[in-house]
Amino acid sequence: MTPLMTPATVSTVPGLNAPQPIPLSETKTLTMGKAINEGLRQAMLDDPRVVLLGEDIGALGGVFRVTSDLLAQFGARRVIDTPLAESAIIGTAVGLAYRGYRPVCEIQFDGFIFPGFDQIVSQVAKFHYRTQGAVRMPITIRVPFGGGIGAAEHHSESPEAYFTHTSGLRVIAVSNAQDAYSLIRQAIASDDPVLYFEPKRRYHVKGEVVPELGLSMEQAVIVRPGTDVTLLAYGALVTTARDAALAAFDEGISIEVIDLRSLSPVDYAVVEASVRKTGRLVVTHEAAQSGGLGGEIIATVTERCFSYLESAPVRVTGFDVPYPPAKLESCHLPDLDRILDGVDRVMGRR
Amino acid sequence: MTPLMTPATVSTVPGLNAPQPIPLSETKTLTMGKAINEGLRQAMLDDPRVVLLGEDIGALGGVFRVTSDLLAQFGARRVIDTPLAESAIIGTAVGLAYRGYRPVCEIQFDGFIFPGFDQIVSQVAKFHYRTQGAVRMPITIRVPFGGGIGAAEHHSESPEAYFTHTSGLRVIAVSNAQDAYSLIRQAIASDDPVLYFEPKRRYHVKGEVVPELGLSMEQAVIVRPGTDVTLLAYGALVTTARDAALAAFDEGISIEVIDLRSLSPVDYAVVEASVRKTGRLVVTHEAAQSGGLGGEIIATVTERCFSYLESAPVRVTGFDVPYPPAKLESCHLPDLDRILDGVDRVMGRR
Amino acid sequence: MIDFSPQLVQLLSIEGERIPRGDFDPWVEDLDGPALLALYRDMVVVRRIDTEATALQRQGELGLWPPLLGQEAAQIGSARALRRDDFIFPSYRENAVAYCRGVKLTDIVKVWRGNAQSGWDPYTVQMATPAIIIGAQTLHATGWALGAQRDDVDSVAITYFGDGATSEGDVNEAMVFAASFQAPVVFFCQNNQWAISEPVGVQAHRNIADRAPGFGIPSLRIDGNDVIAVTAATRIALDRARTGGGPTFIEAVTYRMGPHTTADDPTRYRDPAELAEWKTRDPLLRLHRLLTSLGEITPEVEAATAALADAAAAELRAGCIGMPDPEPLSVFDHVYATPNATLERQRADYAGYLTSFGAEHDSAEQNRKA
Amino acid sequence: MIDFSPQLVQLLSIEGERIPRGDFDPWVEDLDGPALLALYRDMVVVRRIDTEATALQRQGELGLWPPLLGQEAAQIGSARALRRDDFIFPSYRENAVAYCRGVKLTDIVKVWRGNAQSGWDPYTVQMATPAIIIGAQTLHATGWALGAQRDDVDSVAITYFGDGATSEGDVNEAMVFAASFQAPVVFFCQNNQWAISEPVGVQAHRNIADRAPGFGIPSLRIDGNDVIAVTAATRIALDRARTGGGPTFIEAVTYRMGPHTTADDPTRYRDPAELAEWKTRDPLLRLHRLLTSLGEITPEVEAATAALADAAAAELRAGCIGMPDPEPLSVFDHVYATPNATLERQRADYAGYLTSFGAEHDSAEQNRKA
Ligand SMILES: Cc1ncc(C[n+]2csc(CCOP(=O)(O)OP(=O)(O)O)c2C)c(N)n1
Ligand SMILES: Cc1ncc(C[n+]2csc(CCOP(=O)(O)OP(=O)(O)O)c2C)c(N)n1
Ligand SMILES: [Mg+2]
Ligand SMILES: [Mg+2]
Repeated sequence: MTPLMTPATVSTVPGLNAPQPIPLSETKTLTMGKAINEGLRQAMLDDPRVVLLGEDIGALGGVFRVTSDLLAQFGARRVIDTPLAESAIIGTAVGLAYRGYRPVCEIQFDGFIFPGFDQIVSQVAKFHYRTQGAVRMPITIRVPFGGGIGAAEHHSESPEAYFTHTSGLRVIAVSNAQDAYSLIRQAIASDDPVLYFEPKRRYHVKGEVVPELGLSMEQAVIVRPGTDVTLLAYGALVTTARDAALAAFDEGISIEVIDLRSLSPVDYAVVEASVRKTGRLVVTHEAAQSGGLGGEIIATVTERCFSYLESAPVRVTGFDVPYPPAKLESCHLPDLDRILDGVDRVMGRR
Repeated sequence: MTPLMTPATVSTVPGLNAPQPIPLSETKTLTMGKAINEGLRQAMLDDPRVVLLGEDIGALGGVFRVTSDLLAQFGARRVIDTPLAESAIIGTAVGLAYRGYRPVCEIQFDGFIFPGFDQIVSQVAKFHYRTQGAVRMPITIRVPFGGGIGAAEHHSESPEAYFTHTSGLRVIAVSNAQDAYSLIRQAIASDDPVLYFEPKRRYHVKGEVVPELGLSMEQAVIVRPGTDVTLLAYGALVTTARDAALAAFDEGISIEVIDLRSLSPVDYAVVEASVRKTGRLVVTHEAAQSGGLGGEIIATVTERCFSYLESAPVRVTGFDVPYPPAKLESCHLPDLDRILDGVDRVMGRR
Repeated sequence: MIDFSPQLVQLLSIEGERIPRGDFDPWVEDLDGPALLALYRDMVVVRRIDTEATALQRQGELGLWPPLLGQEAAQIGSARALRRDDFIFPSYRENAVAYCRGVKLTDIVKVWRGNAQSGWDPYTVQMATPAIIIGAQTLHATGWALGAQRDDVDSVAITYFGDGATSEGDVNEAMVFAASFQAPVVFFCQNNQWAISEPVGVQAHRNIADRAPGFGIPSLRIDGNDVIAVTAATRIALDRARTGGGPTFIEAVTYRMGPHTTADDPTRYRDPAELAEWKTRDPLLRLHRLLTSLGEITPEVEAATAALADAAAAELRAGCIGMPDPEPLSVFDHVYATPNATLERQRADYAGYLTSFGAEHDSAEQNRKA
Repeated sequence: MIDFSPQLVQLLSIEGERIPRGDFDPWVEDLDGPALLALYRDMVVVRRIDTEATALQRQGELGLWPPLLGQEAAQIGSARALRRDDFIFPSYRENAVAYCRGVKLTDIVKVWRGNAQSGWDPYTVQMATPAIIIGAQTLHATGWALGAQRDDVDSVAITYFGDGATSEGDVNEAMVFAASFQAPVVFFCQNNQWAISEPVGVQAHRNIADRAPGFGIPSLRIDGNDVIAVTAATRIALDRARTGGGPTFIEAVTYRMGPHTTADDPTRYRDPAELAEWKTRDPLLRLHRLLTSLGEITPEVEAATAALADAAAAELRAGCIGMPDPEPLSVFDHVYATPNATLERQRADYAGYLTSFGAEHDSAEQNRKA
């Protein structure tokens, strides 16, 4: 046995020796970003095999500060500031998982996941199948996603459908602080690889957080019950969808808003029950329409609930364009009015 | 001006100085692989800016021999045996396109496209939009795809849906020798980037080839008219679908089989007209069901033809599993019986 | 014979003294007082532009700005060494290079204002627009160089990237391809010591310039804050490429004196002493010293330079603030070069939607945005 | 002190003479006659297995086979240098390594017969199953090594890959990470001169071993057909890794004497004279010569070795042919570690479909397949 070398990332930046934060032990109001931070901390406390990898996640705490203070608390052997290479971040996580670790990779922005795509699709997703269950890949890949923050190119994308089409992966998207906290813990605890999408324009939105594992990450949740239309959303658009439901209520339309939470697999039990009740379906997402998750859900719901449908399900989504420049994103992104327009269409009002 | 260096790939293998083949000038019976070869040859003769890049495409003529003899005819400056790196194959093609070339990249097998995914999705697909039309990307990416050849892992995949979800790309899949010839020429002539999918289990199937540009690559084709059910297929499954239609005919069901040809954009004019007539839709593909092209088409058709639908559209596809080992692929792949089962379902017979 | 050993090449000391060096000097013989003054003027102007753009960002006129403060010599020295027909594939920080190329100041900030995904037509200035996916552009440069090679012209591609970028697969694959085909491309790495919060030691335990030779690409390690060394090295590399010598790698050792971008807070990760130390190596300062000793700096020159810089800043500000917003429906433009039925339908639907809304919608929109 | 200069290290000449070399000899002191004979026996057996597998492929019992003919010394020498707790991340050609690891012969061919996507449980033999995406496994090895480092154990990861693989971004990124974290990993490159139809000159204009030092990774260039040099180099690299010295890169210069796989036809691209030349450098031949001069080769030894090889071949053949086909519904197994509702529904539907078909379907299936 030899003494271990010091990893290259050990930082001597001032301020790193702050007192160790106490993990969340009671209900608190946190921003979504802070809730993920607390969830990561708890997961790391719970299991010494949890390690974090990513660019700038150490001293900086990530460009969104989601990993703030974790380097100080857990050290550079568990909070690993990596060289700038996404394929290697995922690929070394595979090797760590091989050795029994539970790596949590941070992809700095949605658009930067593609250099790591091969390792995700051909390795992370397939190892369990390839080895007939012998090798597990309990890897969590955190991806800040979506637009609405006026960012530059590649900083506002919604690549989730690439992963929901990839067998072997689980995909979730959170919409609020409580889920952010609970589901990051569940994702890390999962023996399957999980893509964990964080809607970046909600990072600063606050919510109550109970320090519990909460509802299973596989379950969809009715965030507002209704009887006329089922409206499916995830990530940042859950808030928009709820606002739309409120507005529609004033116009006499009762919308049931469902936060999908799990994008793969979709919780069709909840979705189908709702559509059987309402007979009308609207799905909304920021990603481009063609090949997006909306089409998949509509096809499946149509197959399973055909006779219950009063009208053709409708999608309110980003257009089939590369994510546009900041000054045009308000056109591209589904907003309250476009969602209501979609609701009007399933209601036969247009 | 300086004399140019000799590219590293100039080969001195014996047999390379064969007489130059004459391009196709009259109708001939060719295998699909040979038809692509002839199409490439004609495109290179037509336009000196057409260059080929890929692994083993030179002396070997590609592992499927699709580029056979082209090195001998056009030399190593136009038929470029590249180092083993897919991201670089696509990325240098971007640079060549920037300079006015029309690169044709060969990806050796479907499963090897992912190391080049970032360059495709973030560069090839977005450059025209990014530069407001100033920079064109007339790049053709040839991808042998699909299963049924008893191959090892990563050699039988159907990744087309990743690209149909990517705005800025065109995606086509050929099913026969004539289209193989015509559409490779159209793809190369297109000012947009085109993913050109070649169903590898049909490489050796022969067909008549007329040396013409033929029907536009954007158009779907009714390969067998029918009145009861619309059956959509592309690539290798077009043959299977036609066989299924034949078999169903004996059972008294009239199936209209459509070869989509263009997967992005889908030719909805043809598809919708058929569904309005038949009222029933089956879509088949080898790719996994969730997030596959079938869902997208069903969602769109449902939206546009809802009142014409007699029953819920049905998908007959690969399962949501990584491509299975060779001995299991006959379970995974849609075959005549599974397609007929799907037809039975839309006909309400099951 | 050029010495391609990994010694740091410095031709201008921190104190502003010209350091003679037999193999490099012939390449900068023409850099007399007036020529150096021209470079100095460029550096002053681009620093002023940089400051103004940062101010515009702080005032909400730009969404983001990636400052080049400290990297003026690396960018001006290399950009001014290029020929008009050479083609540049930059990252996102090469605003001084764009300036040298004659890109309009308004066009430089257009992308950071969020008006478009890029600000200019690459073909009018022979310079690609900013590349955000780290390292991807090095492959584009290599491909372009393969094209130039096939066209039998002696134009050269040059690509800019950072120390962090050297870790990406793409940059390494670009070196593989460039070496394999002896492509006329120059790899210009600005090692500014940081990749956002990560010191260069995270990316490499050896000098970055040491990497390329293993790929078969000679490399030069130069003081990137020394505009004379940068000019010499770039000219050497360009000449090699033009004369069939293939690719060259240049590591310009410099320092990012500002934040990574205006969204960054370097106090979280960087020792202020480091910045203080690097301030003594400021590229403008030492050139100013040399020019002073050469008698090129007079009060008139100072005033004229300042005026030039102020004029550029004013032009930038006016152009930035006066930039019209893009039309909503332009969101659909230029996705494809040829019409696409699915997209045209979406455009028509959205146009109809906007019309149906009319004035009512516009005000609702405005309310939400306010 | 080990000389890490890029000289080709050879400890056993083509003529079978032991070439002394001060820095390497101490690492192979224990390789006396019997030890060398054991290595020879391994090499004979794996060559026999390789031939048998090729025959099985020709007879339609395997879908494909990637022969290792010519690379026996590189694989046996390195594999026998490993400790049980070291972990191997191979490509697809390391059948001799798997043999050394104790993988059952039937399990080695299972994947090539198409019965499963991999043949064994990696944890029982501390060796990952074949990796087909070129170069991807080098990152897995690096990650595993980071884990070993964090576990404070001195186990080492070793990864095998080819000359062609060195062009892939992943392999270069693996070197970046390994160097940055000083990970205990050995990069073992079998430069067999070809990547399918492409000679190594397409991938690199310099020796492959020259690449690693630029990343901060010492490298050794050895005669890969010399089992003694391979053993020495691997032991040196493992020792460096165990004692905190970080990664080492080994280029084993060897030759792929057969086709790329049984699907390949090297006559299309390879000069037969090249193969003839390399036949003189056969790794078995020269070890046989040395052993003969050491008096280790007797008729009994020859007979026993041949018997061993034949027994292995027979075991392989019987195991291969006797392998039961997988159950149809197993296509759904192990996609996830935990149940997945969407997939379970597909499984149930397919099970129902199969049942509904019954015997009728089975025969239809069979007809189509015939
Ligand atoms: C593929 C990719 N990953 C991550 C990022 C996020 N990112 C933007 S700049 C940067 C650091 C780049 O550092 P360096 O290459 O040294 O260039 P510098 O910013 O110092 O000029 C990172 C990580 C990105 N733009 N692209
Ligand atoms: C990412 C990827 N691209 C292409 C291939 C196809 N392919 C399989 S083996 C091979 C050549 C590999 O050459 P080398 O690395 O030298 O290994 P060798 O086969 O000689 O052992 C290629 C191109 C692949 N398997 N993976
Ligand atoms: Mg930097
Ligand atoms: Mg090889």
